[in-house]
Amino acid sequence: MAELTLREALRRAMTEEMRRDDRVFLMGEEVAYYDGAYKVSQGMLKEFGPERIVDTPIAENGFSGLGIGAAMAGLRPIVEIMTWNFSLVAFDQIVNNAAKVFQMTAGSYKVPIVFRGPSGAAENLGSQHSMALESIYAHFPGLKVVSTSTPKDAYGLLKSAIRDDDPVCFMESELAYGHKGEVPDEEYLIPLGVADIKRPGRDVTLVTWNKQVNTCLDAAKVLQDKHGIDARVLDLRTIRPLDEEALYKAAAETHRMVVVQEGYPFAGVGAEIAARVQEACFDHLDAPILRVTNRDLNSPYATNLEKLVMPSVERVVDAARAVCGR
Amino acid sequence: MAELTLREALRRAMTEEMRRDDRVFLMGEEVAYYDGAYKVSQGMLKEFGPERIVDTPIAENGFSGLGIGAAMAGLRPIVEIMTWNFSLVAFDQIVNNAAKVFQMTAGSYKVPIVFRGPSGAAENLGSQHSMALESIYAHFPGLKVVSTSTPKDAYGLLKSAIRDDDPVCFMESELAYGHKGEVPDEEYLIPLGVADIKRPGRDVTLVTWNKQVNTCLDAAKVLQDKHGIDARVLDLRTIRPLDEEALYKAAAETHRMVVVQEGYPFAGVGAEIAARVQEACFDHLDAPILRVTNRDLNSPYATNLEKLVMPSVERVVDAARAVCGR
Amino acid sequence: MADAVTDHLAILPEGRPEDLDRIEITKDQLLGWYRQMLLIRRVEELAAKAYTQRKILGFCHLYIGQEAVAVGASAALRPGDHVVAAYREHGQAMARGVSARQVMAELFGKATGVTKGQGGSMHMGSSEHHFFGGFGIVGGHVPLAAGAAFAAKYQKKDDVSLCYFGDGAAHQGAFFEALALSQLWKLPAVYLCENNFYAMGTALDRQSYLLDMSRRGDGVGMRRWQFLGFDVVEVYRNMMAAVEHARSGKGPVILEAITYRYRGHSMSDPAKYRKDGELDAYKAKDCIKSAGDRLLEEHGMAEADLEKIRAEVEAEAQDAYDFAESSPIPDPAELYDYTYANTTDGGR
Amino acid sequence: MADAVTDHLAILPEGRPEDLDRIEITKDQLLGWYRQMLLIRRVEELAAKAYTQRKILGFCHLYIGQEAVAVGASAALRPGDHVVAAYREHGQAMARGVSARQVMAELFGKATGVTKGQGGSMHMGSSEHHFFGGFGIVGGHVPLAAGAAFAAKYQKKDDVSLCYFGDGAAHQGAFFEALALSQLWKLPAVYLCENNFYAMGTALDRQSYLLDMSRRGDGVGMRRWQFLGFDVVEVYRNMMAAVEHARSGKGPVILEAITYRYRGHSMSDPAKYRKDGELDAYKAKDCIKSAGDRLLEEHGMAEADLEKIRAEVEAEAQDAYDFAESSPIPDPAELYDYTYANTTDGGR
Ligand SMILES: Cc1ncc(C[n+]2csc(CCOP(=O)(O)OP(=O)(O)O)c2C)c(N)n1
Ligand SMILES: Cc1ncc(C[n+]2csc(CCOP(=O)(O)OP(=O)(O)O)c2C)c(N)n1
Ligand SMILES: [Mg+2]
Ligand SMILES: [Mg+2]
Repeated sequence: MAELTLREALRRAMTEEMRRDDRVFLMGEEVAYYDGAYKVSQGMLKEFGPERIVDTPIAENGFSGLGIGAAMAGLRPIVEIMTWNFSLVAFDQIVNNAAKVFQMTAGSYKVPIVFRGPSGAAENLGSQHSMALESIYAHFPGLKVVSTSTPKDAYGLLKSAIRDDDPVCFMESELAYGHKGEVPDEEYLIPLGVADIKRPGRDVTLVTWNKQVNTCLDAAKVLQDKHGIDARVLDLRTIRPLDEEALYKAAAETHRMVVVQEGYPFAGVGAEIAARVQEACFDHLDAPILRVTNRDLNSPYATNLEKLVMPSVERVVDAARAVCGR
Repeated sequence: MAELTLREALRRAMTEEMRRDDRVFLMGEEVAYYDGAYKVSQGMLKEFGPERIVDTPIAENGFSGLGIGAAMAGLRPIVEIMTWNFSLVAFDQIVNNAAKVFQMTAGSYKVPIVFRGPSGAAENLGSQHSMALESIYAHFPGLKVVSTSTPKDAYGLLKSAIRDDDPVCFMESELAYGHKGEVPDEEYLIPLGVADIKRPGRDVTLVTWNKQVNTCLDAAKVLQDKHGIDARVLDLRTIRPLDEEALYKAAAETHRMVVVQEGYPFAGVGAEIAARVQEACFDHLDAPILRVTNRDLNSPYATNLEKLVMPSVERVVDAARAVCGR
Repeated sequence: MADAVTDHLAILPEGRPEDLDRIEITKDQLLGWYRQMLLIRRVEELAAKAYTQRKILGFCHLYIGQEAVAVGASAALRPGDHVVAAYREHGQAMARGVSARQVMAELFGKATGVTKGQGGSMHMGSSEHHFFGGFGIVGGHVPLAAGAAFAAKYQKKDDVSLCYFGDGAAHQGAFFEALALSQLWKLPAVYLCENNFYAMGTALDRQSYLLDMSRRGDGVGMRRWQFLGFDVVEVYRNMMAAVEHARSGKGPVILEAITYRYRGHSMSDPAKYRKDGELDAYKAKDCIKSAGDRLLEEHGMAEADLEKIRAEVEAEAQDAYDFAESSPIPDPAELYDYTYANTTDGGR
Repeated sequence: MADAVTDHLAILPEGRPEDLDRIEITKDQLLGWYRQMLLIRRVEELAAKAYTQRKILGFCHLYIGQEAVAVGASAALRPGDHVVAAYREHGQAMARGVSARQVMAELFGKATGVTKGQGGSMHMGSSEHHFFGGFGIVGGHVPLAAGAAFAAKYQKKDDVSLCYFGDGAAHQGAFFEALALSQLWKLPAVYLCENNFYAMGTALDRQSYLLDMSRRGDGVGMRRWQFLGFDVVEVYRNMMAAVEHARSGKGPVILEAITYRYRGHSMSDPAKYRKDGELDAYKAKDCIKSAGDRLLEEHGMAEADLEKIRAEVEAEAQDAYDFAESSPIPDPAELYDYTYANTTDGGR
């Protein structure tokens, strides 16, 4: 078992899939000659050449749409969005074309495409560059949304995303690209839509994904050590389809739940989880489901202010203690 | 008290504000010479001339951004988006500029702009033209979101929106433009962020807005007549800021709540309401909060299928009966 | 009347290649196009009737008047080429081989429609016909055509893609970005602007400073020209030249076909914005009539021959109407079938 | 070395008006510009130092090498004109009057910064200076400049707006739509492309078929030309001509200034993509050096005079650094103050 960084795990997934299937190609800003803005695609130009590792101008709407058209014509594009913040200029293509072509053509055309890049804040980048956008993409039926930053999960999920015949928004983490984790040497796939328990626990479930998994693991330790609370950390990994079974099981078993989500709270994924779980598990819940999210603010640049905006171990601990009543 | 259609009420609001303040102007596709795609601006070109009633090319991203720039330079634009479906090509301008300029400049620049147009399905228009998009705009701090189709409310709220110094996404209803309602003759404003009880009731609260208010009123009648259930209909009118007080009061008084929302369910406004109310009113609730929304699907064209996708009186009645246990 | 005719008709196409007449046309070709244009028109006339009977609902954007463009353009393509259209696409779909029955049944929202009642008037995509659709967001479909062209180049096939778009669409960022990418990568695509001088109720000169939309190509250095789109033969020849250019690897082309729609923007538009006499002036250049005249004058056909074709076409259109009417509505059990493919490609 | 110099320098500007030399420059003007360019450079050099000390965080895009553009361009404006910039805007903000202290304190994330620690490096908007900002979405700021120009026209003022953007931004739909609207409505705007031949690590010829970004204007019929942006006087003269055009109601202009950035795209970019010798070749044309030479040679100044200015500027930059360092961080109590204005305009 090798230790890989997140960026290496993603690269391995893409590389293997490109070797396996010559319809797969990677396109985006700086993916080729620059080896990727965050070096995720480092060396891939060398292996696959400029026809399959394609640098683009700064035209996200254009090349996202181009990718969708290429997918309809039989290819399987991976479109790197330098960060998901920039995807908003391509919103119409992703939401009105990628998500709807299969339906509008009654299944005559499929759109096997992966849009991928980092989501979430990367510190001191200001409000236009610090958004976590899982919630708005997951809103749209027709899209699948993955959000993960564990090397092992990212590898297996990205391979599944590339093989999936539906459009997948695949969200990584800029701050976690250099984080290391064990990744099995043999090839494996992780199906989309299956959550993973990153830490077992009986008193409360912390539902989370992507880099907030670490916040929750840290919080769980504090909860255990200082407050005697045994917190389960449930990593959703895939936001859409949502693993309802894992959520409901957690609610039934721990009776208390806190959703820890980066990004804006209003009509966010956290709200969806709270709404579903309170509906399905009303009688199992001993306390309301709380959310720890970004404060409902545009992210400021200054470190002290930004820290106040983001989810933190303290806030998670406080919320978990509140639902546990201790 | 005059009976006005929704379109007349909106027109009266815009006209009065344009007379009052020469910084206000209306811009959009077909607003001038064509008198508005849905005739909301009929006659306004005649009164105000082409400098203040401005037809645009089909460049929503461009003219939305132009409006934001004009607002920063001291004007108070009303930008008509022919339908909110088309706003997705302008998403970046609305979400990254309108919503953030005040914050990015630490209050140095304000963006007093109203984006307005119909939201929601208008029957048999297919998946690209049938979206209700309150949820994705309300997601973003910095934006205010109004959604209404009652002539009286629309008039008072649009006037407030135009006078507001923050960007407002104002959502109307294509199907309701011709609906009539009483509108007081004297000028009045309705503040943003205040919900309205459209029907009092003690057994369950139906939380809703825009044209689903009618679905709920119809459902309330059925509930009363056939099932002896006294349903309150709470019309949010403004989605952001959300009238928490009215919601929590309703939950405390009726102990049961159903959110009736057009548009996609996943991380929708309905989820936000459920999440907040279960948190704030956990001990008041006798049943889970249910949501009646569009089915989690892209809207099909055929009438029979589309009807199955949309919220309906029957579905609201069923949900209300379920939470009331009868 | 003369001065009521708009300036539009006075436009002299700019940049049209000079040697187009070398491209020969046979009688059979012309006859086929005549028949196809007529069929498209009759089908849409029946659709208009069905719309007023409320058998067709929603938006319905008729192509009547512009048929020469789709028929002439499609004739220059091969089956493996890809075609992408906007929402005024009934004729473009039919010119690509989608049957009158499939189109009409779709308009009726029936299970037998080309997109099984899912898509409706604006979304008639069919992979069998290499016809992507039918897209409703103005300009949003243009990058898809660049994508199809990219795929052809990637796969080292010599397929081209054709993208229809309107004068109004030539203001959308998506359109511009697609042009820039296509020119940079020399993609085999033909961007065909159908300039019918209106975007809904907005006349061209109130939406654009330039009146020749092919000149958008100058901003990215793309080969461009303009031609008159009233004569199906002229359309065919211009498209042949453009397709040849693209297919041979010389890069994309942007064309403007000057055309005109006889009906309103959609069924609900009374089209009061036209100038006096404008409609009649364009009808005098009607593509079906002129093709018919040419068949009579240049190809030795008799009026009776044409009459026979007209009768056949009338019957085919009526058959489509009857088929649509008698077809079943979609099965509600299929409601959830078209949101996700939900398949993973195990192959290779 | 000669053949290592890139083709870029060989570009002959296209379309530059011929009578620009009529625009006179005084010694005081040039001296002021020299001082301003130098101050911008020194402030950014200190910012680079502070960045390596982790006193400045996040992205930091330095303008070093391009100072002549902002200084020359701003000199052609009046205080009431509006300026809109992208994220490489420290110099553009300073050329508009934002102080070195305000810029540096903002970079340090301090309460005394131009945007009080809210905006940071990429967002330095200040209504007092008619400087909209500082925007981080490539191309997304361009329509705002059209809006400012629209407002000027609407209010019947003769203000113009100036929009800076990069060669990379000239591929965004927002940019294109803004051009089309501006040209249609003859808005008093100047779109100034700073073509520094790279968008991050992508060289111009790998992102664009056309190498002269002012030619984007041809796609919408806009007046356009290209000029060399190394000499502040040349920038000023070209901008004066463009501003005059816009201000007099003749419509917008799109200009391309050929320029070059000495540093990487941002502090984290080692800029390995340059060709050998390229950087040195451009440094040989350095705007500060050439302005200094001109002051010595054409305006009778002595090296000692310049030395004095350099010392003053050094001190001013250091003062900004010290000011930034000693300023307080933002008050957490202000956290919720900048999301909504939450005021309604009661006036009129
Ligand atoms: C982004 C977007 N904005 C607005 C509309 C509404 N709309 C539909 S068609 C149309 C006019 C398009 O004109 P043109 O491109 O010239 O095509 P034509 O209708 O003439 O065929 C408009 C404004 C839309 N569908 N999408
Ligand atoms: C829409 C969008 N896509 C990508 C980025 C990332 N990005 C920031 S700057 C930049 C390069 C811009 O190049 P150019 O416009 O030439 O300006 P320069 O940096 O040379 O001043 C890129 C790709 C972004 N900020 N916004
Ligand atoms: Mg048109
Ligand atoms: Mg550049």
